[in-house]
Amino acid sequence: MIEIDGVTVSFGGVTALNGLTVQLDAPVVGIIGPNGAGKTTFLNVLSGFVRPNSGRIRAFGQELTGLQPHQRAQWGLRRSFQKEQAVDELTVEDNVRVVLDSLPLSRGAVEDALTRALEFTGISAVRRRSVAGLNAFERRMTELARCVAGSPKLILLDEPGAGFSQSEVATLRSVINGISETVGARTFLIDHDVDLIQATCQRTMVLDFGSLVTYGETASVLADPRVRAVYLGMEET
Amino acid sequence: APSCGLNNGQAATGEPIKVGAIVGRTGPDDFSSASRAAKAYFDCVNANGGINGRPIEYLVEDDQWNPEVAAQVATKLVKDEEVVALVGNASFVEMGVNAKLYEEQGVMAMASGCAVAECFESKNIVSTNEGPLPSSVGAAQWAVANLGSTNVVCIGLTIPSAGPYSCGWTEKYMQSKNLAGSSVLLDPSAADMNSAFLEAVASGADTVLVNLPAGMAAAFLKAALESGQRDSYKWISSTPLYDRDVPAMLGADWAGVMHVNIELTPIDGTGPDASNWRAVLDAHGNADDPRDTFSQAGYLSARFFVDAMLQQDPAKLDRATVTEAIRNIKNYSSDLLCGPYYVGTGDRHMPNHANMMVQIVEGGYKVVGECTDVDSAYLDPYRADEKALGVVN
Amino acid sequence: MQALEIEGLIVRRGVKRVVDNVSMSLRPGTVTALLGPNGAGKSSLVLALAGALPLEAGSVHIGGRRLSGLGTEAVRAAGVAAVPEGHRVLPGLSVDDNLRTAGHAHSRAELDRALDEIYSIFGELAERKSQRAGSMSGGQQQMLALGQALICRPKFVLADEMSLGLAPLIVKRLMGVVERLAREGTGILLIEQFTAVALSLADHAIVMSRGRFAYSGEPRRLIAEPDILHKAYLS
Amino acid sequence: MMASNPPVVSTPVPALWRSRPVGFAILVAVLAFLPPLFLASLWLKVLTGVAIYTLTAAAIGLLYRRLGLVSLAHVALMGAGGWVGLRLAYGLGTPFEFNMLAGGIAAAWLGMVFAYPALRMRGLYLALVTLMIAGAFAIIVNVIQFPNGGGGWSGFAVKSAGYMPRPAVASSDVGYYAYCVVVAALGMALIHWHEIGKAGRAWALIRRSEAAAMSTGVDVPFYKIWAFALSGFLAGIAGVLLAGNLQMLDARSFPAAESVMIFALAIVGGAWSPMGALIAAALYRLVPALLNDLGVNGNAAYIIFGAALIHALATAPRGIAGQIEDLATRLLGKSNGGSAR
Amino acid sequence: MLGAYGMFLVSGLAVGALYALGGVGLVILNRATGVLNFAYGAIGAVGAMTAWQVLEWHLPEPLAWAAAMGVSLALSLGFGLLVAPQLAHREPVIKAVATLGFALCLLGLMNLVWMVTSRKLGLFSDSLGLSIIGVRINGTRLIALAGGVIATVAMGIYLSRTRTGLLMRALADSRDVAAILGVPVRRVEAIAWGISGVLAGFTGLLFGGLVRLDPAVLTFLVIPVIATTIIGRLKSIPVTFVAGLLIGVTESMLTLVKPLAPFRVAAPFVIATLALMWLQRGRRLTFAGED
Ligand SMILES: Nc1ncnc2c1ncn2[C@@H]1O[C@H](COP(=O)(O)OP(=O)(O)OP(=O)(O)O)[C@@H](O)[C@H]1O
Ligand SMILES: Nc1ncnc2c1ncn2[C@@H]1O[C@H](COP(=O)(O)OP(=O)(O)OP(=O)(O)O)[C@@H](O)[C@H]1O
Ligand SMILES: [Mg+2]
Ligand SMILES: [Mg+2]
Repeated sequence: MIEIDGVTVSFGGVTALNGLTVQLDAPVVGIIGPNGAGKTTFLNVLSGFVRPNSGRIRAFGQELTGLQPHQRAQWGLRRSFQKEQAVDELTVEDNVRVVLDSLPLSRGAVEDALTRALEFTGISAVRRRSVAGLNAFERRMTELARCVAGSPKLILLDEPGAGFSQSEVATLRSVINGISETVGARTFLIDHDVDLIQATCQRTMVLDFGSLVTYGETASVLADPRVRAVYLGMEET
Repeated sequence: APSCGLNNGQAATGEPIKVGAIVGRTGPDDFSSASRAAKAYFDCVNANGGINGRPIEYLVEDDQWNPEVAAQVATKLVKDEEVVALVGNASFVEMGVNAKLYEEQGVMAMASGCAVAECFESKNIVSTNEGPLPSSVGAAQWAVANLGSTNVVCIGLTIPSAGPYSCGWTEKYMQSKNLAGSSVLLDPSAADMNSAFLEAVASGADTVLVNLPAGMAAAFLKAALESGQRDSYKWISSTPLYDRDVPAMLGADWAGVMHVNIELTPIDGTGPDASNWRAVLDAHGNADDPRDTFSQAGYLSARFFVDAMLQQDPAKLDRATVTEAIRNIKNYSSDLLCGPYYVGTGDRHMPNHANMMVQIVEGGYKVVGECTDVDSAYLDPYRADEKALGVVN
Repeated sequence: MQALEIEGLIVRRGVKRVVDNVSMSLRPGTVTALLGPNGAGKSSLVLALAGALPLEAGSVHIGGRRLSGLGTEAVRAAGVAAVPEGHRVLPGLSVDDNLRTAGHAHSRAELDRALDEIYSIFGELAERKSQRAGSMSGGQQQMLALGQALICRPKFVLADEMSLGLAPLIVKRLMGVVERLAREGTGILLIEQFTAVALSLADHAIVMSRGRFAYSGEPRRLIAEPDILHKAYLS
Repeated sequence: MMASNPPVVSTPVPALWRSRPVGFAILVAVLAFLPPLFLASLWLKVLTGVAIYTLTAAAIGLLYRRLGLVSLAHVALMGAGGWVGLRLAYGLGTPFEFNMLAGGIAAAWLGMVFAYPALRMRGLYLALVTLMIAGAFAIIVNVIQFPNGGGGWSGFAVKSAGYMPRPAVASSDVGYYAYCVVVAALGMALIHWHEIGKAGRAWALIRRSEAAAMSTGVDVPFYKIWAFALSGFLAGIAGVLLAGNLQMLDARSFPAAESVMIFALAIVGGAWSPMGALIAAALYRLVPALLNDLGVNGNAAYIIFGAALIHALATAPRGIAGQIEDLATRLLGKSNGGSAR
Repeated sequence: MLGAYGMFLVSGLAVGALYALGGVGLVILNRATGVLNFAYGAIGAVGAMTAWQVLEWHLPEPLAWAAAMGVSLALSLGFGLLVAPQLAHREPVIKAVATLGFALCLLGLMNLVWMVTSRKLGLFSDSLGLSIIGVRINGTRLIALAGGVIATVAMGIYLSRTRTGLLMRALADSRDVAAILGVPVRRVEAIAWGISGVLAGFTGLLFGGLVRLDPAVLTFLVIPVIATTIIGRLKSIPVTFVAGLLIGVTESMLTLVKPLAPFRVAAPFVIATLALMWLQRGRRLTFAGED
């Protein structure tokens, strides 16, 4: 249960989030909305990069608002970025190991947390390769492995499917679907690929101009005429 | 024709004697004119019987104004080349870095261009020039006596062993005469000469003692001129402004106004050494070798060295005997120097501490002050050594 | 109006030949869909055509004019506008300056007209003319990148992952724009991951894999026989 | 973006690092004890300088390679370390090793002062701030000078220079050379130890993107400050070694331009490999000495040097060391290193 | 004592004018090409030495001014067109450091061509001048001040109003993107290097006349000048100009604070550092690449 309470963010003139209040309670929550609706900003607020001008965030009873980004990560918050952020100079496993470095784990625990994350994301084969040599999808998966390693509580994914072919998106989909039972974390998923949202998210929230348009069962949300109008661009039939 | 060493016209053919020199050629200024003059003299000597038949092999190194390089080239000359002595050193950094090496290795450096304190306070270094201290005190001394100066401000560099060393003792001199003295110190890279001049003005002095490298001095004087206050002050300077190009560089504005202290006698002197120095350079040097004070000093160091060596048994010339011979130099004289030249066994050396004054005139200099010994407490220990040695002034 | 002719193009990146001897012709007023898996070499091809990557071999012509080896400036001047992948805008400049830079070849009056056109296509940009491009959302940057291509009224547009990060609504709008441009005689190379969308527009389809063209022909056939595509993607 | 990203490196951990510690130790032993057997004293002195600056270059490389941070103040840091070392040597007569550590720690503190702006800026800005610090240091030290056995807090007096004692075990030039080589090697081992561990990974992430680093739980300020402290520490050590080499320091050896130069050479040598640091130091001290010894006019040497610098920066993105490694891998016919580790 | 303050203030402005002029030239180049030119001082120095040579040959002074700017223009263009493009894809710091190599080349060259001795560069404007509260300011300084103001205003307008100015900013922002957008990279860069070359020659000439005609000094004077550009965050020309004057005044005023007087040359560095830290306060870094 993640409670967002009156979160407002404005950059100079632009109001990116406008008093957003919502309780998100589903294994995988989809976040959709027009470009510039405030989706990424919302994730930035959650992970602590953007300090909201006002409002509070509680997750599973833990007050997040005051915490530094790295403290939130250590608490169990993970995210991937719209521009993928895997590190070329490091091997795949070292890219993932960084997360575990900051957690109080024994050597053994680290090793098998690592192995589990890599297997879950299906990149164990390349674990000792340096990321520089990987293709875009493997890099994205490395970033995902970073997100699921070390029993996180909440995972934020910003357009993970963007720029990948259907077959690759299919793989991605099955991974995301696996998160809640295998990893045991909640997931917030931003994507413009409505099929992906439909196939992974039990519930979905829609943002527009930084405000909540609606939040509910994905199917019903996508059927909502307002959503069809402002986002999907399908006029009533 | 120049006269050198045995002066017998026969080329020396024996086993060469290795002599070294370290000069600051590459850097803010070119100090190589001393070694150029020494080289010319040694070539002349080698063409005239050498050191009783043995030619001098003269190895000159450039310390590039860099202490590390100075240490390297010194090691090369002293340890690898095993020179018997160094003659004609002229540098801003070399002496301070290498004094210890020379002492440890028992090798003497007969320097010609010393600009820092270390050079005059080391056991194994003796210089022909006198450095900034006697030169600035001498200038002040002359101004007090002849211009009626009562308050001198000394413009020097922040580098302690140069600026504070010389300006500091100038202040002491003024105080010793119950007159006022002060200093304005500039960083070598300072761009703002106006403030420096204003600072001098603020000191309330009646006389400005310019104790800077020529280029910087020119900039300072330009600022003074710009302020339109040139005529409110009496102007004196230490040796750096005594150079063939300076009068032209400063221009008519300073002719008849600026008085410069010179550490050796004038470059257009007519005495035997003065003429021989020029003759040697004409015959054995390059046309573009500068004919300046450092050049005179280099020639003198070389000549004194050769004179001392000629007293020795050529077969037995090694570092020990050469060092011994140099230490024994006493009461050598030259019309290029105001006083006698000596070395001795003391752990500090400044044989040359009397100097003259010239005035800048249109396109040249004119002598306004004859040889005068510098009156400074700094010299007391040196004078004590002289007494002990029996040097006759 | 002449076509953009590409012959025997070879591009090397690092040790790999990423575009390996491909030839094609992009005809004015047509849409060509370029499909293919990750790392197939699509983006490299675009960059090479734009003159941003050196050619190891091959040539690019428009009619008789040779473009290959002349560099980005000449290519752009010849009316070929590329939209590289990953919304490459000028992050430090305002939206307006971004577009003006792209349209620098126009006369003043014409530039202002062209600007209005772009702003009418992308209202989102019109609202934030003076915002730093780098601070805009991913999608907004992508719109800007497209605007930068369209503002110089190109004869040919090479759009790499045009719909990347764009909301469906915008994608639909863009498809409309693409069709219109094609009608008006612009030749368009469309690189898309949403193959369905791309093929629905395309007059011609190419499937690229490992730097080579695995298929080049009717889009309908690709829709009819999807395993052509799958083979390419699996290879 | 692309301009400011590092050149893609083929090997995450450079070749020499990967070779077993034993091999490294043997190499060091050879470097430390072989040259004196056949080299003239001049070249021994030069090589001592090379060993010392290798440490400095390695310290610079660490910041650049791992954090993409540029310090144009490392020669000044050496000066600061050297100052403290000299002060203690004269003031307390403490043993050389103690003074060396103290100098290192002092410079480490200074390094942390740089780290403060580094928390907020990157790239050229940060580089220039460090340059400003270097510039200020050059002028300040010109006024207060390095301790030479004088009294007062500055320990300087206008008098003929005193001489800093060298470590008891290495008072001779030969011994001191070996001493410097060993200390430099230890310093580089320290860097390596950091790089293969937690710190190395954290730094790599920070370099890629601080946001990514934070969201992965990396305490960015802490690791940045740590890196600067470590780099400063090593520079400080190098500074004291330099003081020991001349047995004194001269204020004129520390102009700001020297700091820029040594950074440039660290890049030319190749910040991506320890061999690069060695090459950088050789370019900085050995090459000029060779030219000087060949009687090349110092100014001509400037020209050659400047041109070579530009050329190397333009043509070798991973520095000379990088080119050598590529050549090696090509000769050994390995597939471009990336996969192997 | 107020009189003295006034005097030092004016004299500070006089030096500040030089810092400001130099800083403006550096920022213009950086704005237009993304290169911070460490060789700026050296290029100017060559110009100044050339002017001196021309005057040595007793040729008319206008020729000397032309020669200074011409030579500097050529050097700047040469580097900008032949060398800089090869460094285009390295990060800004590397580009900057590479220019140091160029500075060394020029310095060595100057010392070879013009044997190191003390020289003085006399300009017609030295004799002109006016007197402000007891401090006489000569014409050369006034020219520097005026030059700085003009360059600031003119370039400010040029960069923000004209099309070429826009392309320059685009180029400096991201060379690759600008290229893809069809910006005539070579031509625009040539203009930028050209302008900064002429400015360098002009500045070098004035520095040579006012500070001292010494290649090494002029070459490394670029480092305190960089201080002014930092305060302008390498972007703002007006701020840089004001910063230059401010630094000059502070440096000169420090003369009155006895204990600090010897350190006053360090003023540019200290001021710049503090200013920058203050400017950057509260900033957070996120993705790589942004400063
Ligand atoms: N640093 C900033 N300065 C000014 N405006 C900003 C800044 N960051 C974001 N914005 C604005 O805030 C709004 C929300 O941006 P955000 O990135 O959250 O959109 P988004 O929903 O992620 O869009 P997209 O789907 O295109 O990624 C946008 O209009 C954007 O222009
Ligand atoms: N900057 C680069 N340097 C070296 N090789 C590169 C670079 N960028 C891409 N490559 C390689 O070139 C090949 C083709 O890449 P390219 O981006 O053109 O493929 P693509 O079809 O566009 O893939 P995607 O669908 O992910 O965009 C890939 O194997 C990739 O590894
Ligand atoms: Mg977004
Ligand atoms: Mg692509």
